[in-house]
Amino acid sequence: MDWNTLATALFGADHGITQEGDLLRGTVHFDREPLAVIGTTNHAPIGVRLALAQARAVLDTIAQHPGRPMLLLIDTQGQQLRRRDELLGINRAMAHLGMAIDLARRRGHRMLGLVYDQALSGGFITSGLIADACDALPEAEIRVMRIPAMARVTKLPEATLNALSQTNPVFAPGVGNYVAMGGVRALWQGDMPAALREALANAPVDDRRALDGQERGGRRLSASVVQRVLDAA
Amino acid sequence: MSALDTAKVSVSYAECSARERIARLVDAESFHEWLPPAERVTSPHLAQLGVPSAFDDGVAIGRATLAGRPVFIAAQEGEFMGGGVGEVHGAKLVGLLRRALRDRPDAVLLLAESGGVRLHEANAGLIAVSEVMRALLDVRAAGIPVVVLIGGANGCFGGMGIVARCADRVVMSDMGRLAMSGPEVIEASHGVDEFDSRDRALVWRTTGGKHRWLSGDCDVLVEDDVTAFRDAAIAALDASMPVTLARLELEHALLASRLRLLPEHVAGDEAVALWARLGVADASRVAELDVDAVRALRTV
Amino acid sequence: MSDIPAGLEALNYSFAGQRAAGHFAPVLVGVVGSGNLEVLMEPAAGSNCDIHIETSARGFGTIWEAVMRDFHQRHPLAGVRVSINDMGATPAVVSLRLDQAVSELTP
Amino acid sequence: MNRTHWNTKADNRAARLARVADALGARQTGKRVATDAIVALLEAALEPGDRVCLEGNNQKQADFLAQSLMQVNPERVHGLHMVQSVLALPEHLDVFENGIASRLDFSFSGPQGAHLAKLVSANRIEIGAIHTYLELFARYFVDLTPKVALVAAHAADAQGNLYTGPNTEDTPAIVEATAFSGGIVIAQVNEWVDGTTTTLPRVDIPADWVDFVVVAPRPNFIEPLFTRDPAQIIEIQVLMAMMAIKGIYAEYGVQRLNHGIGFDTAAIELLLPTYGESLGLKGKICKHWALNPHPALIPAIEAGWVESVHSFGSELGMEEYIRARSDVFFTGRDGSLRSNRAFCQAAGHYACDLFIGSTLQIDLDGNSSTATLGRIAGFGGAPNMGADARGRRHASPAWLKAGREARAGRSGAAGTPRGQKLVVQMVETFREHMQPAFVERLDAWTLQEQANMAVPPIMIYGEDVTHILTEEGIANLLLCRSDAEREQAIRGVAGYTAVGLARDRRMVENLRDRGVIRRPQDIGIDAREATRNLLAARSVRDLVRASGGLYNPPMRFRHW
Repeated sequence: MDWNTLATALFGADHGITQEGDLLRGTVHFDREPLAVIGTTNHAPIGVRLALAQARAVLDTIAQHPGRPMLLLIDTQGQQLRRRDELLGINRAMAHLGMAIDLARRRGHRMLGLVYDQALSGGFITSGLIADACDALPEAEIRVMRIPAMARVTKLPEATLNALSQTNPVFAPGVGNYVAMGGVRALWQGDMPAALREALANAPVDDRRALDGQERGGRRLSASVVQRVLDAA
Repeated sequence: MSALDTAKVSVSYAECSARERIARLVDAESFHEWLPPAERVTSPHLAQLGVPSAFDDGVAIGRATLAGRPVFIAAQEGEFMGGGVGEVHGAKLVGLLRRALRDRPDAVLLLAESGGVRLHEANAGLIAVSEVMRALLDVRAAGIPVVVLIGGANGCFGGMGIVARCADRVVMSDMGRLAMSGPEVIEASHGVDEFDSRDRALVWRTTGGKHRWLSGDCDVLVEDDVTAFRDAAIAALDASMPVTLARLELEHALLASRLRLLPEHVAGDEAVALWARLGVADASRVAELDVDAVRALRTV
Repeated sequence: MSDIPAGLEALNYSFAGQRAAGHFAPVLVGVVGSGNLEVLMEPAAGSNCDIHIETSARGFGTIWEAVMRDFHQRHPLAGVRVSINDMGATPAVVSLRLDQAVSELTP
Repeated sequence: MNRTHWNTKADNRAARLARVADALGARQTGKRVATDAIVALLEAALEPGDRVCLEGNNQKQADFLAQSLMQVNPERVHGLHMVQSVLALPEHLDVFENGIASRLDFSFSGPQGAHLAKLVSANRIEIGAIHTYLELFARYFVDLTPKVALVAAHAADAQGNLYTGPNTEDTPAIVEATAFSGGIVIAQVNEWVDGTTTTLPRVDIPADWVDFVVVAPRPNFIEPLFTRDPAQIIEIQVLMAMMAIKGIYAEYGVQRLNHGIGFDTAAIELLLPTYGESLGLKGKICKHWALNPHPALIPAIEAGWVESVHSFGSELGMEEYIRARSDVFFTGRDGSLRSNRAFCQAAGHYACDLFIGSTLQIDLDGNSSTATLGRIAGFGGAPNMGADARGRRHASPAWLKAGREARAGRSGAAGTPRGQKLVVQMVETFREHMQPAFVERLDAWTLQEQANMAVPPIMIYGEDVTHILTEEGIANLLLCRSDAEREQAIRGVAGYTAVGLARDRRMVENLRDRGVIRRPQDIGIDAREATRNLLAARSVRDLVRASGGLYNPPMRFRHW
C-alpha cells in the first residue's frame, strides 16, 4: 500500500507526515494522543545516511516528548549494498538505530513497527524487528532472499526449495510465514485505525516472539531451546 | 619435537575452532557447556536440504571463569555454515543472554564468527538475530558487560555485525573483519567495480580490524593470538557501559561527522582517504604496519 | 557439488568390541565444514561399537564400511557409540578424526 | 641438388625489413615502433604460413602483441604456424578461430585446455605435437625455428637492448633461435629508457638480437602461480610431508631437488625448519634447488637450510626478498632475479637427484597423468623433471642409492651399475569431492582416442616413478621385481579407493615386511603429531614476518 493511502486511512488526510527523499517523518494525532511516525518509502535501501536519519527522529522524540509512542513505517529493499557504506560502518549505524529504538522502549515509549510494503533482512532488523512488536499489512512482502537467489547460494534446485516451502515456513518469502514464526505479531486487515488501536493497547513489551512461533507452529524449537538453556544444569 | 613446542609461543586465534577458542580463552578446565553436543540439539531444517547438521548447531555456550571471575561465554563455529545463525543456534544465544540476566555473571563473552543469517533457514535466522539483539541489550542494560571478540577467518557479518555493535565492548584482531554485507554479495549486486571481492587487501581496508580500530568501530585491537584475546577479555570484565540518551547522542554525532568526512567521490583509495581525514598519520602506510604501530595511530 | 544428489545418506555399522571403553565424558572432535566432519564418541551400554553416520556425500557406503572396519581393527572398543556428521571428508580425514577422538577418551 | 644461392633467409629478412620501413615511415625510429603502428608492423613483417613464436610463458605474457596479432588482416596474414610454450590467454587460441593461424606446437595450455580440445574436434586447429618445455626449446633449434618471435620484456633502451626483469623465463631461448636463423624479433615493453636520464638496470637480451620494440599501453600481464597460502594446508598434507622428509629425503640424503607446485610440496618446504630441524637434517638435505621462488620456502631459507635456488620464472611479491638474499638466488648485477626456463629445466633434469610432485591419476603401472577428458592441456616441464636423466654421468649418494635399489639382483644390461633419479608422486588417495587418485585406467587413454593422439598423454611414465607417497604409506617401486609386485605395491598405498580396496592383503603385507611399502609407523611417524602447528608458517602473513617484511604478497593473499 502507498504510504500516503495508509496514513490517510489511519490519521485522515491532514496527517502531517512528510516525505523527504525516502524518509517519512511526522507527528500525528491518533485518538487525540500524539504519535510520532518514522519510516521509509520507495523500497529504500537503508544505508548509513538513512539509518542515521531514522535514529535522529527516534532520539529527538525521546528527548523532546518523553513517553510518546512511535510508529515505524517500513518499506525497504534491505541494507544498502555499497562498499562506501561498509567502510563507513553501516552495521554500526544500524546498531545505533536499533539501540535508539530499544532505549525508547526502556524509557516507556510504545514502539510499533508496521511493514506496509516490503521488508528485507538487514533493512528492518533494527527497526520493525527490534520494536515492541512488528505488524504487517497482508499484502506486504517480507523475506531474506528470493527462492532463485537462495537456490544459487544453497546450490539446491529451485523446484526442491519451492516444494519444501509449502510445508516449512522457515526459508520461503511471505508475510504469512513471518506471522507463523512469531516475527510478525499480527496482520492489519480491514479497519486500519482499529488495528493500530489494538496494537497500541496490546503489543507486548517483552520479547515473546519465540513463544508466538511455538504456539503458531511456525517455529517449534526456539522457545523450548531457550528454556532448556535456562534450565540446564 | 619439544623444541618446536617451546619455540611456538603464539597460538593463532583465527586458526582455532570455536571450542579451542573457548578452552584457551577462559581459565583452564573451567568451561561448563550447556546443551553440549551429546544432547544433540540440532537444526531441524538442514537435513531436508541435504546439509548435515552439527551436534551443537554451530555454537557452543556455557559458563566458565575468567581470571577467577564467573562469565558466560558463547563461541560460533565459522566452519559450520559460515557461522550462520539458524533457529537453534540463535535460540542458544538468546537462552544464554536471558540466563545471564537471571544469574548475573560478571560478563558475557561472545566469540563471534558468522556470515549472519543462515540462509537455509533464513526467516527463522533473521528473527533469531533480532531476538539476540534484544536479549543482549537487556543484559547490557542490567550492567553486565557484553564483550564481542572477532578474529575468525570468516569475520563477523550481517546481523551478527550489528549485534557486535550493540555490545559494551568490541575486541578485534587485524585478521578479523566486521561489517554488514559480505564483499561477494556487494560484488554480485553492484559489480566488480563497486567491490572487487578478490582484492583481499581492499576487503580488509574496508572491513578489517585495523580499519575498525582507526575508525573507532572496535574498542581494542589485538594480535591474532589467543592470549591477546584472553587479556583483552579480562580487561573488559568491568567495562559495562549501559545505553543512555547522552551516549547515543555522542554516538550519533560520531557517525554523522564521519559521514560528512568522506565525500561521495574521492581520488584514490577511500579507506586511506577516510583515515587521513580522521587525522591518522601515515594513512597510506597503515596496510603494511603491524598491530602495535596501528594501535598508536588512532585519533577517535 | 552439483553431482551430489540432495538429501543426506545415513549409514549404520555395528561391531562386536573387545576392549571395554568404560565410562568417559563424551568426546567431540572435528567440525562439520567442507571436506571435514565431526565425530562424537559416547559411552553406551553393551559390548558393541555402534556407529551412526550422516553424510552429504551419497554413494560411498562401501568405503565408509571399510574405513570403519579398519578403525575397529585398530581400536576394538566395546560399549561405545560413535556418531558422525560428515560434509564430504576423505577417508584419510575420517580415520584421523576417529583416531583423535579415541586418543581423547579419558575414563 | 644444384644449389647456387645460399642466403635466401637473409634476403627474405631484408625484404621484410624493407616492407616494414615502407609501411611505418615516420612511425618507426630506429628499432622503436609507435604503439599505434603495431598492427601495420605485424602485417608487413609477417608472411602467410610463417612459423611464429608468440611468447606465452608460464607467467609472463606478451599480451599486447597477442591482442595486436588478432587485429591483422587475415587476407594478408594467415595460416601461421604457432610455436609457443604456453597457451595462457584467450587470444592465443582466438588467432585460430579467425584463420590467422592454423597449426600449433606447444607445451602447456592450462586454462585454455578445454577451448583447445573444442577447436581440435572442430578441425579448426592442427596440432603438431605436445612437448615438454625443454623439448620444444630444443626443436626451436632443429625443425621448429621461429621466423618471427613476438616477445615481452620490462624495458628497452634506444639501441634495443631488453631488460626482462625477474621474469626472463623463455625469452632468451626464443630470441636466440629466431635471431640467429634469419628471423625477426619484435618485443613489447612496459617502459622505454632514454639511456641518459634513465638506463636499463641490466641487459637480458642484447640489442643486436632484437629488430623492433614497441611500448605496450599496459604493463604485460603476470600471474602469481606459485603462491600457496599455508592456511589451506591440512593435517593430512602435514603427515605426508613428514613422510617425505623422513622416509625419502633423509633416507637418500637428497641434497639437490625440484618441487612441483601444490599444497603437498608447500607443506614439505614449511616443515624443513621445524620437523626437519628436529630430525637433525639441516645441512644434510635440501641444499640446492631448481625451483620457482616459492614464498613457502622463505622460512627454510631464513633458517639457513638453502644454499642455492635457480628459477624457471619468478613470483610476484618475492622481488625484494630475492634482492636481499642474493647469496641464494641467481640475480643480476642490478640485484633482481634472473630466471631462465631453459636452463632451469636442464638443471632440474640433469643436476637434481629428486623430483616430487602431484598428479590427478595414477594407474597400476605407476603411469600418472593430469590429463582429463575434454581438455588438451599438456604438461609443461613436469615430464623433464619427473624422468630419469639417462644421459647423466656424475654421481651423488642419493642417485647411487636409488640406482643400487633398482639394480640389485639384476644382471646384464639391467644390472649395469648406474644411478637413478628419484621421482616421487605425492598424492592423497582421494582428491576433493572424493575423486580417487588411483584408477585402473587413466583418462589419458580415452583422451588419446578422442583427440586422435599417437600416444596417450601420460605425464610421468611408470618406469620413471621411483616412489608413490600417500597418506597410507610410501611405495618404493625401485624394489619391485615384477609387474605383479609393482601393482600390489601401488594398491597397497591406494587407501580406500577401489584400486586400494582390491589389494591382495597377504602380498601387501609381504611387501611391507620387505620395506617396499612403508606405513607412517614403519618410519617412526605418529600420525597424531601431524598437526598444523608443525608448519613454520601457517598463513601468508607468517611468511611476510619470516621474510622480515621483504615479501610483499599480491593483494589476493593479504588477509589483514
